[in-house]
Amino acid sequence: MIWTLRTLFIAVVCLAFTGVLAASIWTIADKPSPVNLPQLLSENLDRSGVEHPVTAVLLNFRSYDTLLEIGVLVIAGIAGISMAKTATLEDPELRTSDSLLYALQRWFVPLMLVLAGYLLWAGSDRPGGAFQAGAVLAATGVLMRLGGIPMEFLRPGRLLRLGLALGFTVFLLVAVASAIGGEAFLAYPPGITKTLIVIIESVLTLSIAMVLLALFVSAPVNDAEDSEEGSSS
Amino acid sequence: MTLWLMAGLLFTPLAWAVLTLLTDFARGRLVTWGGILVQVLVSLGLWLTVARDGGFYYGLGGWDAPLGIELRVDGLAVTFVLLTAVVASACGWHAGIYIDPDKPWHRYFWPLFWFLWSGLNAVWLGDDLFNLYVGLELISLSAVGLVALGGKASALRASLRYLLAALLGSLAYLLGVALMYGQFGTLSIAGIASWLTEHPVPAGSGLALALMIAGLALKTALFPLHQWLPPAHGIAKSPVSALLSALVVKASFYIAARLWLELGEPLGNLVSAQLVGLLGSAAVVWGSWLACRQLQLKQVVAYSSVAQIGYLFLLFPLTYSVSESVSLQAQQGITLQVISHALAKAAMFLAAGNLILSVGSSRVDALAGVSRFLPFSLFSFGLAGVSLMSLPPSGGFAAKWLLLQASLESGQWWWVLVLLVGGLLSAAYVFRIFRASFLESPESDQFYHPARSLEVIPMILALLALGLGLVSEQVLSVMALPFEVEGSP
Amino acid sequence: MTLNAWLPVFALMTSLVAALVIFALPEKGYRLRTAVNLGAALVKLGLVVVMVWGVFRGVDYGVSFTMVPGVAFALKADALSMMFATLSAVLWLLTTVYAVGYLEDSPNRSRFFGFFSLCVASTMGIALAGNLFTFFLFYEMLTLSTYPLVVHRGTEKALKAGRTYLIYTLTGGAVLLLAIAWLHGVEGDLPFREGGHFIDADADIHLSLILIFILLVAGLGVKAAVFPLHGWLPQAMVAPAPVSALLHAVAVVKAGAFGIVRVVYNIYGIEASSLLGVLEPLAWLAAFTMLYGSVRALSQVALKRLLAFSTVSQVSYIILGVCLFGPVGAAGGLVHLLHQGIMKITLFFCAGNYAETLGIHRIDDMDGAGRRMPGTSLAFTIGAFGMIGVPPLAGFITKWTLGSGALAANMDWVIAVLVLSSLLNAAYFLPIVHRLWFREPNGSWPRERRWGRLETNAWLFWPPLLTAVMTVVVGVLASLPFSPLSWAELIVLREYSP
Amino acid sequence: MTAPLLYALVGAMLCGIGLFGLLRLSHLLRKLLAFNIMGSGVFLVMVGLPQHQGGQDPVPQALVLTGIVVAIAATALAIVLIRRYYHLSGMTSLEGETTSREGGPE
Repeated sequence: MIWTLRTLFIAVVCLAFTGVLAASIWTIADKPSPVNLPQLLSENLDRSGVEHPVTAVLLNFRSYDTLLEIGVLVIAGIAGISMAKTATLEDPELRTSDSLLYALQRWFVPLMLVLAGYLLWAGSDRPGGAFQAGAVLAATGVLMRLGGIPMEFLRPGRLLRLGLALGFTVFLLVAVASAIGGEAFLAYPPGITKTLIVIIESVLTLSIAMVLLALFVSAPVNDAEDSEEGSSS
Repeated sequence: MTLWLMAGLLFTPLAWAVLTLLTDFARGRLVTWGGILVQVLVSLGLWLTVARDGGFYYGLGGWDAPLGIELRVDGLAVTFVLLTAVVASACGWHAGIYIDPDKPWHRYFWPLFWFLWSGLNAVWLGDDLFNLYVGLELISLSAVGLVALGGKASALRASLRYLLAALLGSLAYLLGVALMYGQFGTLSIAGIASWLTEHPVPAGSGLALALMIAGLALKTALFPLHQWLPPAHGIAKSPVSALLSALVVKASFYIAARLWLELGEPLGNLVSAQLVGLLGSAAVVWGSWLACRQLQLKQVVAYSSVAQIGYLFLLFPLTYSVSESVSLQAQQGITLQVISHALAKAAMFLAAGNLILSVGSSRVDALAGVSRFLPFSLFSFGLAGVSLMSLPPSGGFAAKWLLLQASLESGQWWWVLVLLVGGLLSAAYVFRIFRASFLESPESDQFYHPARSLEVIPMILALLALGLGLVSEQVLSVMALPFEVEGSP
Repeated sequence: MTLNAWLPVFALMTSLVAALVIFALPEKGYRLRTAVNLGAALVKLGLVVVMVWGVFRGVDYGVSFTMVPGVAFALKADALSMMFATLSAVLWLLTTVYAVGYLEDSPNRSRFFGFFSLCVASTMGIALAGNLFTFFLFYEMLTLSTYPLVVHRGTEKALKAGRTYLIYTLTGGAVLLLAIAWLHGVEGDLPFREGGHFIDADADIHLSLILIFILLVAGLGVKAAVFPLHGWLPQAMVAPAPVSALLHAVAVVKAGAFGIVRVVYNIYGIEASSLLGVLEPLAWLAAFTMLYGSVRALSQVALKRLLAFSTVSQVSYIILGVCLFGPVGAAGGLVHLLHQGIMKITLFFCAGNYAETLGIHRIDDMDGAGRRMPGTSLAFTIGAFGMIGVPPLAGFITKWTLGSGALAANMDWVIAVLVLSSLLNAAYFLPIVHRLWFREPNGSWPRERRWGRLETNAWLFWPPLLTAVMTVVVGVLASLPFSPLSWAELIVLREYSP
Repeated sequence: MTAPLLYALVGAMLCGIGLFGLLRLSHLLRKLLAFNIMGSGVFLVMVGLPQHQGGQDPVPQALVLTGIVVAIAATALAIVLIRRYYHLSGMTSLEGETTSREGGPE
């Protein structure tokens, strides 16, 4: 009874919330916004060094957002591998002898790698970019892991941590280097903007894939040994 | 010069996060201590710059708002940057000694610590709604990671609860951002505020502000959305608890306050302002009451945070449709409350950690008789308590005084009762700890003196909190500096 | 800033620094700790003497800076503050001597003396505060630093008393803060000033002023133990004797009484208070407390509780004096601030000596103790006679001046209260004196004392005798310059003709 | 009504559904899914609302991309935590906790 009442109450609250939100959206949608950002953006697109406006926003106009966003991803990766305390990440249960999976792998892994490369390259003039490519790359890794292909670099060692940090580090270095060159922070030196953005995109792809993959394999399998201060003991 | 200071502030924490990620705990500690030095110097430098020349807007990447992300470097922001430098250095210093370097997973403490710091700096300086969201997430996720680091089931439960609350809060905030952008076409707070001063308030814009503030209130653990806080803050390692209570909850409050001060007058209304104040008052009473009933030392301190956070939300009613002078007093009072609570609560958590280390138990009644050993940490705990009880000459007292003045002058006398009753209730839980420590019991012979440096750190913080009241005029004067508006949209 | 500006700060710092040094000293550092204690007390006494001389000549000692926007932290030495400062400086020295002897070989001495010094620093701050805000600052600091002293023994009973003490004083502090904040809202930052600030107050703020006055008195009345806010005082008797001596004679109760004096004289001004009609009710309350405390004292069996109720009664003399409109009565009230301190500290020292040397806590165990401890008992007798008001002792001077003041202020009923109160004082003190000297001992202590040795530890023996002598001296020499009475008259003169 | 506005309104509905799930469901994975649904709703509002009148607007598109990455990071972290929590305690929800109930003795 109480359960139902509670559910009902929450349902009513959520419905009311949806209604108010929709009404608000309806009202807001009526009026044009006072600042015309798209126009401003297209006027400045030339200076950004990328043809595609979304990529320009991500990696130039609002590159600080993207830098922090990669930071968030790295944090998740760190927190993930901090949970995995085993020396080896070989999980016998995951090693399959399914012949179909093997066959699939043989076809899919190269295909997916190519796809990832294409997505990365396409990012400069069409929708696509580092994140999409990284996601596909990570999916490739997942497939390989499910198929039991050993991936030494996923041990929580220095190599993995280096991989996690790589994209972020390069991004950061570019930011600092631009300042040493006398520009403002995160301002790319004119002329090599395009090159820099491509480099950043490539290493970001690697790192994103690495983080996602690391999070997938960080299966916590052993017991915690640390005692807590605040818990009842 | 400014360029380098800004870079130091925004990017060195990120760089140090990467560096410490590549080392183990012991080496990470050395790297961190070096980084702390840099951060303190840079923060101080920026503070001095602003104290000398006044605040300014700083467009990142050479792009000004609304196209790029602009940072707002004003007196309040640099004050909090400096506060963060002080508190985070203390916690980092303490953690380096306190945390067991032999556990392999503790190597991840440092990168998370540095990411947390960079997120905090991003939030203090942020003036872009979406950038603030990313900063908040940076803070939340690293904080959750720190709480969960090497924890058992109860720590994981606490961190999951924390994570879900934080995520829901962020989403509510982000939804508000979406509506704001849909309405105003810009993400710059200053841009929206300046547009609103010249135009009539468009219909339907109140919800965006309400959503953002509600989401941020959840992240700040405003009553009745506070349940996630005590388990997370109570169970984390003491330096982490100190960081969380002192700084992390303040970040979301800071954004809420900024939004309210810039947009509250046009977009808010009296009822909601009073309602938020009422919830804050309820938090003061309820949090203190629960703090009195906790059996675990760190839970007492954690619930005390719930109560102390309640005071902060008195900002909302005390700045809505009141005279300039009252609003200023309220803002100054809340700023002092944020600073003094950050210092005092960090001191208290660190001292509590030392006490737990000393008596080997986390229960309050395990403290029976420890006063006989004259533990330095107990003294620090007490001095921090003076600030929490808002007794003179602490910063908490100066804050309370200003808030009292603001309440009386604006005729909202009901907040006066909250302020006075809250002070007494906090005395109740602080003195409960002391009562336990003064009890002379025969079996209290076990006492371990922690390393001196562990004990000195909370003492410094507590003394800062205590002395803040004496120099509050000077501290507040930096905030009142003229703000250069050139370059603002 | 000149040296003069810094003198009050130095006076404050002596005990503050002493406190910090003592906290840092190891528990075993007995000699060093005693040296620091006594040294600081002597230095402070010296500074106070210098300032007394200076204030007498009209030198202005003071320092002030803005602490919170709109309010200043101000230290200032005027005639009134010097009176309180002298009292605490002199009695701190004696109490320190006494406490060193009293706590010999007991645990937690480092903690005790540290907080003891903090307590004195707070008292000094209260004395030297230049406005209500600063006063409040030290007033609360006093609360905090006395708590560890009250619960010093760490027994359940002590902790319970400590809790009661805190509930009373912190609530009082909150009320006081409200009053001060409200007053600040009405009139802004008000420094203490002879003649007060509200002589020309607008009629439309009269109601606020009256309400604020009530709140102020309620907040201060807790520490001054005015009925019905006195409940903490008898309970706090579980503290060690030096603490009781200090709490009751000097620090806590006097801080409350001193605060009320400050409010009436230096914030509102005596004329404005009289105009607002707040003095008469306060006088009635004080008179009632005088009688109530004495009546309760009659039925006590424990010596220290009796003294506590006696304090409740005696402190209200000060408040009553303040409420008598006119210079003579005012002088009577002010002088009691000192007289009561000296007399009551004597009595508490003696009570401590009985407890420490002979194990006497109850009044019926005191039979014949005068033969075993004649020196202590002599001091006790002088103190008791002083309280009753036997000429020419200190208490007599108070009561006489108060009586004359009441007549001058046309409040004849006060005479009746004074007489009644004195009779009650006699009714509970004389039986004790009788027991001391004229009853056969029935206690279990050794009857005969060895000749050639003091009846108790020298550190315990001399302080009460010295204060007893002072009780006589301030009474006999009341008309000399720099006697408490002359000093009180100087204060009153400055108040009534600002 | 244009397509972007429809997206925004659907986003509002998704927000409501997600919120309901977050508040009502107790299984942690479901809670997480609910969070993702709500997140999608928010992203739809974010993309739909500004493009209703102004036409193509790359800024919200970029913001949503960033938002998605952040949401994925959070989801991944949550899953790791949930897995480990399940591994250690055998529980899939936060309820039924007896140790850290508010106010009660611990």
